[in-house]
Amino acid sequence: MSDFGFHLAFWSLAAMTLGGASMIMISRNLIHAVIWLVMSMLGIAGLYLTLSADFIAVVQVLIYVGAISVLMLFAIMLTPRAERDNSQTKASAPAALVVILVMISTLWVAVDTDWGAVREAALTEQARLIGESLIKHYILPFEIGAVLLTAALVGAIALARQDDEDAAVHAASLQAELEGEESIDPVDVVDPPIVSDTEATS
Amino acid sequence: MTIGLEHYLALGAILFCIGFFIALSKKNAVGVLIGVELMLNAVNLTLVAFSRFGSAEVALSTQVFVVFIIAVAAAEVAVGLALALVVYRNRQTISVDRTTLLKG
Amino acid sequence: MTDFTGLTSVLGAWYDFRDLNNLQRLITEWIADWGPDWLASIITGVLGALGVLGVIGPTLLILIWVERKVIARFQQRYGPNRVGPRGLLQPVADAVKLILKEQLAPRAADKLIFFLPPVLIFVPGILIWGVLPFGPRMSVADLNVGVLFLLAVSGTAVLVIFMAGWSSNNKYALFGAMRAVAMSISYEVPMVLALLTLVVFSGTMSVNGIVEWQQQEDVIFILLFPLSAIAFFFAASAELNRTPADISEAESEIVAGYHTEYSGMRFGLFYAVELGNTLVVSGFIATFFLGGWWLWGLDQWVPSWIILLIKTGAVYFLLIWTRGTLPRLRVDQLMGFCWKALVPATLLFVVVAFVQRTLLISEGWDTTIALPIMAVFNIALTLGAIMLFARVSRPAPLRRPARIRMAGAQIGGLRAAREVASRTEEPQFQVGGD
Amino acid sequence: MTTADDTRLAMQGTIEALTTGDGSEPVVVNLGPQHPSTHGVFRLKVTLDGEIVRDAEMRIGYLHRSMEKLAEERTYTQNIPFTDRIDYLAAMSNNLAYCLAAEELLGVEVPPRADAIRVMFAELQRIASHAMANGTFINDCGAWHTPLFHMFRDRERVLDMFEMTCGARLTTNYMRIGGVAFDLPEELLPTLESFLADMPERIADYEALLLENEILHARARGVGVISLEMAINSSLSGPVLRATGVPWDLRKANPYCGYEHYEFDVPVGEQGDCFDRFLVRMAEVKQSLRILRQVIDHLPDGPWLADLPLHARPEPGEAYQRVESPRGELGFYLVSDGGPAPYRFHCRPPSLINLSALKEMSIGGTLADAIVTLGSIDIVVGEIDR
Repeated sequence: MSDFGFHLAFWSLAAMTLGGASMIMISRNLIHAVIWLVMSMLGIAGLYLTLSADFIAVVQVLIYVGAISVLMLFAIMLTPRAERDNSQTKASAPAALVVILVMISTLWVAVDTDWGAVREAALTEQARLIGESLIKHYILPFEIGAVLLTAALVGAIALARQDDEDAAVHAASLQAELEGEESIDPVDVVDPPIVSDTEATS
Repeated sequence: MTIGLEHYLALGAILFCIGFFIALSKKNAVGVLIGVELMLNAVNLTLVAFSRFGSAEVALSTQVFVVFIIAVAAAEVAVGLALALVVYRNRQTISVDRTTLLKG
Repeated sequence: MTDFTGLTSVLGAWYDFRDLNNLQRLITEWIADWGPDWLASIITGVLGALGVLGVIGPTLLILIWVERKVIARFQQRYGPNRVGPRGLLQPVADAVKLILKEQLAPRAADKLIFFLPPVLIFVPGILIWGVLPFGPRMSVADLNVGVLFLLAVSGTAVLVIFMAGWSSNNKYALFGAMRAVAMSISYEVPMVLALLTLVVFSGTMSVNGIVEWQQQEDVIFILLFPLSAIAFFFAASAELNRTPADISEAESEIVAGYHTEYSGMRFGLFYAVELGNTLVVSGFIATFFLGGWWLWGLDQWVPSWIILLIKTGAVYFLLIWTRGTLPRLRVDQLMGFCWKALVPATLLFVVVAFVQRTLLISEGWDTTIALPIMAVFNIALTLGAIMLFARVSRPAPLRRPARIRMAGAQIGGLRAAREVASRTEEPQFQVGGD
Repeated sequence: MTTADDTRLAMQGTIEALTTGDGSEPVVVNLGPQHPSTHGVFRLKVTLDGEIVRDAEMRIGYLHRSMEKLAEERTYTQNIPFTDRIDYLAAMSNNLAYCLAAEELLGVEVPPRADAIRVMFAELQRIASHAMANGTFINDCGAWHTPLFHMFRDRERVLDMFEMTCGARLTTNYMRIGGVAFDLPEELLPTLESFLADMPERIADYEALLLENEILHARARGVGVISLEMAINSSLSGPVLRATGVPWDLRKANPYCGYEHYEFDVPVGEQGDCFDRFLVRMAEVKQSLRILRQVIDHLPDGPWLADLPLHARPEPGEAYQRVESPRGELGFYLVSDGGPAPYRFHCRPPSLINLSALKEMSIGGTLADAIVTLGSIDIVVGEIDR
């Protein structure tokens, strides 16, 4: 852990991570914020590699950089441009105070306490060991995790889905807007008034 | 001097506080979610540091814990963004300080 | 590598070109005895990278020429033959032309995000090469999470495409970017499942381990899991944005998709990376499903990386062939095909792989007999799955056959049309329908 | 042509919100004059809701050369080269239609050999134009020009035959008032014989390659559908009309140049979608080959041009003649006031009228469908803008 290569790696990755995180605070545009988030995620994946946890590093890149950031970009694209500013709320000054206090206390705890004997040999063959322990030792949390993920999946879809009626109302309102009429009453679209036979066939 | 456990813990603490500040101060719901993601990542970093430097039997359980955190974080972002979308659809805004329907 | 008579003295010597590692090992040993060891590790890293870039550089140029010539042959024409002997210098001419062209940037483009993608898009393309094994010990980085590394890195390419499409402030580019993102996310699932069947069966996630398993069991995975091979081939061609899934840069619809606003060498980089990715993906298809650097013992005589390059060339020709002839699928059909066909089929094969794996391990079946039976069963299952999908998922308009009738004597307007339609005798010309 | 709001839109430079959620305004995309698949300079202003087309507006006029006005200062014979450039993919049919109208005005009797030669070249032109139409249609579906180049191979043979007889491949200018400009060169008939011998095997190749293609079915079947009544009401004509099931073909309904002597069939589709138009065009090429075979078998000899003073002055009156061009009913309306030049020269462009149905066909489909529908209607912008 002491040769020059390791120092170079650790400090550059730390700079990359913290730099990315602080740029999120500063940047005005939300999409820039997501891209800085991706940079700091990659920095953290690099830090995992320096801690020789390569399975976690690859999973981090796969899930955070591959999926979650793209999910956020989709969400940003689904909301209009007006909402895309990344500005501070009014309560950012007191929040900064609270955060400074929390940071001082955690840093003091991190640096000051004596963590006991430090193990030299790193864990090898993570993928196999984690896989086996997930199935053998932690089988119950594994199943609960599976249930949680399915619930989240179904929940997210149920929330975001626009059922046919809304879609029909949306399409009709768009068509009306294009033809220049004023807004339409969504009820007409959902269950159109019963047109008596004589009227329809005339 | 060697890079020890304290370096990673300090780094994790700083990252956690930056994420915490972002979560508190951003107007846009997606910004808050980014802050929460950063906080979860900071926790993961400290756990992996413990798994590398801690005692032998704790090494494996912390890494499994990190895998679970990543899974839960992914689920949480998915549901969070779905909520943001629904809030936007009904209120035409997802800025955190204007969605105050519960206020008395 | 098993020894064989007569040439033992050659084995391991630096000029034994069958395993290019020897040269690298010789240099590092030479450095280690006089210099610090970190210098040796840096040198090996640089040598590995130079080896990989040495392979990519020239093959990329040749590939551009090969692709244009082969597609030209499909289209009854000669392809480039003006620049250099038989057109070989055409890629060089293209590169020089692109370098000299002016690099435009749209006025309202987001400058920072606009300039990054042409550089960043190379990162996943080159990183994937690190995991591809050219020989038993010849791979830049033999990670034991090789397969996962491949998926993670190819997942990040999506972000770069989105940055390119979004930042160039052009409607076509934004359409292209949104389509590319939506498609690559949904096609990552069948890709993961297809590779899962291989990982389950060979027990390791390292790419070299999979090839060694195939060598040890004397079987190539395309025979054992044909549907995974087809699913991986189609998912990879979707990730690469190649026809029949090139909706993110569909010329006829959205001009040039996400790289509409890029001109000059920036467009050249996008084009080069697309071909580089195709090469490395066909390399991985050859490694996973055709046995990589191993060919039933031939790799003792012929250098292993030549066998791999031949197999990669074969798969690459297949990719050119589909690109040259197949029309493009629409966005929603592409998504429908992924979620309604590829994902269920690959899930089915993951279950089949688990069952067969446990049979092999816990029941202790002898692999020499068990594997051929399983191979036949899997091939039959694949054909069944394809037939079932072809039958079940036809959208409504495709159920009725397209019929052309000859009007004969009834020439006229509406009445004649009803008369012709009411005729029941066999139509002249019937296509499609079930 | 661009109105104020277009310039505002173009100058705006920012992207309207591309969103599919509600409360979002739609995206207006200009498939502008410079677009790889609008078959020439033609602008389709598409209003999109996500990928769904909500409104399609066509802007034409980019290729307007005011031919109809220019033709009023030139004598009848000098106007013939104009007709080549109206529909540059089917020059022979244009020449034929104009010459028929002029002959009706001048009351000229066309010798039988000229009629047979005119039928021959009209049918050859139909084969070349349908090869181009089907090729570009599949190219719009996404196949990388491969079918297009295969079909260009046949088109080349037809254009070589044109070059043999009248020196030009595209702007043939071959027909004159009262017949044709030159007689058939002696090497034309053998080449035509070998062409007729090879074509059936070529068409069998296309059918084997393209008709069973699952992706082409997925992209073209059920796309850009137009109903029987709507097609007749918007007075469509040609393969677009026949694909909906209406058996209307001018060569049968109102025979000219002796078409009543040749027996051939009129292919008719059923659903009126893009794939039916493609099939109708493929079937029509086969019928054209049948007609060509009959033309060669009993090609009358004798004069190929009625003798007529160069600047004949028709007595005042009007004439309208129509021809079944590869795109539909191509008509020429000439009014003469006794002078050497026509008082009014008007051409009924089938492409423009077929194009008017594009909005009806593409609303509700996706952007990709709109492009494929535009390709299947087979427009020529020269004919639309004149």
